[in-house]
Amino acid sequence: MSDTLIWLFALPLTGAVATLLLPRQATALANVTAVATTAVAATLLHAVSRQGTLSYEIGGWSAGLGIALRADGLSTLLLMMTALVVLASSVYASAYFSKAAERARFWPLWLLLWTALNALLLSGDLFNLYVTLELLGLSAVALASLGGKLAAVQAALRYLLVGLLGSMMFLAGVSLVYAGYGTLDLSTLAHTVEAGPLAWTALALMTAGLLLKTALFPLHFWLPPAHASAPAPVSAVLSALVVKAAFYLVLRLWLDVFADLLTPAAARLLGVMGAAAILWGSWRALRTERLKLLAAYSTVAQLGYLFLFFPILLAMPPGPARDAALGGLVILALTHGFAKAGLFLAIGIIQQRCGHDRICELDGTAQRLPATTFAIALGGVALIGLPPSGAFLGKWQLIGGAFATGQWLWVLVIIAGSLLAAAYIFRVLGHAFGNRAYPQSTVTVAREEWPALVLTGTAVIGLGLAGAPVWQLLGSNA
Amino acid sequence: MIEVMSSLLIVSGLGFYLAGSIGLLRLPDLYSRLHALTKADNLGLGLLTAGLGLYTQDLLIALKLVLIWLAVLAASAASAHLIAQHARRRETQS
Amino acid sequence: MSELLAVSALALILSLFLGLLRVVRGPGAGDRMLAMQLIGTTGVGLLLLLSLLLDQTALIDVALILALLAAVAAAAFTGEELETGDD
Amino acid sequence: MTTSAMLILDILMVLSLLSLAAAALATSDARRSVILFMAFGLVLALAWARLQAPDVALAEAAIGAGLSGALLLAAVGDQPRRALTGDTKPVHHHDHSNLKLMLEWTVTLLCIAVAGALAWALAQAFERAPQATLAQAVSENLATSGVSNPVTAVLLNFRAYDTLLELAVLLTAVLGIFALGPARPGYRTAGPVFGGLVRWLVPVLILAAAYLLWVGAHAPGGAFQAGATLAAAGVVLRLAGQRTVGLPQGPTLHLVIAAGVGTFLLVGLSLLVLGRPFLGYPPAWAGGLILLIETAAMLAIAATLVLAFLGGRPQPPRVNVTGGKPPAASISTLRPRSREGLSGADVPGAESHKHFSEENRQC
Amino acid sequence: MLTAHWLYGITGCLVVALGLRTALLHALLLHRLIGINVMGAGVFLMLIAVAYRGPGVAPDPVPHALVLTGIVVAVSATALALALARRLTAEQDDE
Repeated sequence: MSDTLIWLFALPLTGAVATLLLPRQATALANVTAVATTAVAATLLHAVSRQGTLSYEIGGWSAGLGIALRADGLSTLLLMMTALVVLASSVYASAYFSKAAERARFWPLWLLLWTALNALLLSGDLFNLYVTLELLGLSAVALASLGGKLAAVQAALRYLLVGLLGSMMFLAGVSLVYAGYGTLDLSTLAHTVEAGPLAWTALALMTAGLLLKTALFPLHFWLPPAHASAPAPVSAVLSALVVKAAFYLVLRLWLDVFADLLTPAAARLLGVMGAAAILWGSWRALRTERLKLLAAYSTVAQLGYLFLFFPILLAMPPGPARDAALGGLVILALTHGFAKAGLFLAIGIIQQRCGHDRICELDGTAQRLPATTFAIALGGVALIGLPPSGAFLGKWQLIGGAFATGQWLWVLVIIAGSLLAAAYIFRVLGHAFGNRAYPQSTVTVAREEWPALVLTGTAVIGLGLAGAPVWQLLGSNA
Repeated sequence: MIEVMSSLLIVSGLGFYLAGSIGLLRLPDLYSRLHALTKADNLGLGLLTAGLGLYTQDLLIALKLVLIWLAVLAASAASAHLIAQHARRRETQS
Repeated sequence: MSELLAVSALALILSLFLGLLRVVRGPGAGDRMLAMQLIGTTGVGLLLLLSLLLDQTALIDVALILALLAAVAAAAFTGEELETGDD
Repeated sequence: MTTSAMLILDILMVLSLLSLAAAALATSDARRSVILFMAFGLVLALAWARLQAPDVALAEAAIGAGLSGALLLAAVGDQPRRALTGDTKPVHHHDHSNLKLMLEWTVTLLCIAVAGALAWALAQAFERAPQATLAQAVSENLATSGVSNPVTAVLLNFRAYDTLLELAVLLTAVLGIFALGPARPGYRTAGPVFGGLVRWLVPVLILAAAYLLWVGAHAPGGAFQAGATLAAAGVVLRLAGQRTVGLPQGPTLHLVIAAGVGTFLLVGLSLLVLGRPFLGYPPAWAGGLILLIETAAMLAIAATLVLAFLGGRPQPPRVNVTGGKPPAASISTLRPRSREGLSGADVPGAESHKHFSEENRQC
Repeated sequence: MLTAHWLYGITGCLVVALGLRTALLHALLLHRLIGINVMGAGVFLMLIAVAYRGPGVAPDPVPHALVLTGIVVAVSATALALALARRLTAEQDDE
């Protein structure tokens, strides 16, 4: 059963090599790879829900000397989300790129990105995580630059430099860990780490590097241009998955590995940055003129919610209440992943059909592209956090936790952020449903519209209903 | 006896090295530095490798040392020439 | 004898330090590259000394690679790139 | 006597490293900065040798002191000609606004704090001096690893997965470079002196690469060092005016750059299918399998580094480059559009407005 | 008391800070890139200093392997950044 851990990164990597060597069949090969990898992820989800955490020692060497892969509830859920989002985006991308040369360039990098995501989520070794971070950063940058226009190249270059800086800081922390504790294995480290300048500096460096990569305010400046100028399927994956991979690592380090030496002040700092991200990101999203940029700023804001959980989780004693809050965090992250990916795909369709994505000129889109507009509306429901979306459950836990731990100030931030989100979403929908007459015919649900619908639908309905299983999965091996 | 010989070779090699560096610092322009330098450092390394080869008394290592010396000799002659040519070309262009 | 080797290594690194001064000072790029050649050769000598001093035969291989790559660096510095129109 | 000589040597080495790093970063002239960075790499290689890390010293001698210098020099390549012989002082755009000064001081203080925290943490780490380090585990399992050089054992057996992903990083980089456009125009055909150099240097580099690959099993060396040395041969050929530097064209080129990842996966997955752990070599086969993987990895590494130097797919000779947009200005004069720099404040969406013109189809 | 690993380790810390400062502050792309590379070299210095066990004792091979991996990764990233920069100048000339 634990072989699934290997196939999860080996399949996309094999697919990357195959699509590189057989460019003519690349699209078919990539889709086969995507389906197969998703099936493996589903198998893993099933296995983890029944047996609890799975691990695999690569090469048969015990963790420490060798590298161990681990899949617990948290990483498995994120792996599943990754698989579904990438699968849907792959279907979408098969139609999105019209030229054969474009497709030949796109697929190998796309599958390398997926390899990096899966490898990162599975890895249980600090230095290995550094390598996966670099693989993730480089493939994301290469994909983001595929737009080829000045804005895309410029944004990609800045993205690369920021990413490199982040990985270097992470590596500096990793080096300190090895110097002091003589191990790189996360679970061994969790037992041996002790408070002191060594652990603090190492954690601070690694966290700073990761915050840069996850674009937490005020380190978010690189994200909007990079996510807004990439090709649509790439934007979807960058916003939904890539920033979240770095967030996952912060969560892993803070709650699992270095949990014993955290102070409320440190968690509060993350919370304040998260709150600022919510307000600033939502405000910018409201003010921007372009739909894609709106979605990118909304990512900045939504990441803020995830960081708001830190001061609340740290203030709670271990127990069911804390597990519930953690579940809320995961559901919120998953919902945002699905909703934002769907949103970017939908925006890509509008951009291709209309030739632009200016919000004020969207009038009539609802008549022309009803399915796509519906997808945007569904995504909006999830971003605002209305029921029945998963985000509603997540925010509910967040507010409940904030009251329970007496940190009611965060509640105001959450309400303000949600109101701002409602404002920017309704601004878009208001334009889309505007009734300026257009002579063009209505497009019924076309092939490339499906992925966006499915993704946003999952965010709103699927995750709203799947709350209980998610909590169960997280709790089963906490 | 051999030890004394090799020590002598090493020390005289060092002398050439130092002379080369000082020449590089003190001589007024690129071309005079070039002349001083190529001779000094090649001879310096040559004497040094001879001394070290004598000291180790290992034929294989001695062979490698000779190889390295030859490589440096050929490479530095060529690169000195190239650098001079390069500088001259820039001068005539500007 | 190991004392002699250590002192020789010291002398070589002094020589290298002097060469570095020229790399920093220039004034021309040619001067800097020339000084790079010198510190390359000095580095080769130093590696050979260290290999005996630390009893690490492998450092001789390092010296060989360093010598070869110094030539590559000089070539990279002086290579004449074609203009677009030269094709 | 010996110890004090070594101490002075260490101090001088450390001082050179610090002053070279500072000098390379302080100068505003791109070419000077690159040359100083190469010198830094050279001294770094000596430092690795001094600290008894010959494997790293080999890689640094090939990459740090040679190849990355060549890469960076090629990037500075199209600079205005006057900068080459005399270092004319470039114009400084120092606007000493209060805000900028404040930013500079804040960042400087931050960096001092980082250095302090690092040193403090390192001091504690040295004090702790973990007893059960991996070094012990490595030496205990070395006998079954298939090689006797412990560094190679770590890279290709114990932590082979890292190396697999690292080869994937190289593959990603080269694919990204391919996607960005065609190769640089190339170089003038070598004159007699350069030609003479090429004639012996290239075969020697190739031989040295083969030697390093072979020796890596039991002594310092291995795929990386060999790959970098082999790449140096390609770089020299390119500098001498060759266009394709012996790299194959089309699909075969893809086969070469994917060789490292491909072979690694093939070996790893075959073992998995045969009932062993992924990348768990049977001890009797380990040596051979490692050599096989290393050979493929060397070719992939060499090809990637050469392609990075070319800046794209090699163009077959005498076929006119079309659609390429070789830069006229150099990147050394290039500034990120916002002046604030990485630490700067928010960059609004102004830069993306150009994106409107994408395809101006009617709505 | 091992002086060498202290000396090189602390130097590594300083080199990291030097590189970091340039990477954050410098306006020119090439310098930022060199800054990041210098920062990496500083981290590598720390690692190799940690691995050093004094004269005549075999050093810890694991940091050596990590640094080798790190060097190759750093070169790949630098190469991609330079290619992006070249494309960027080409696009800017087109404007």
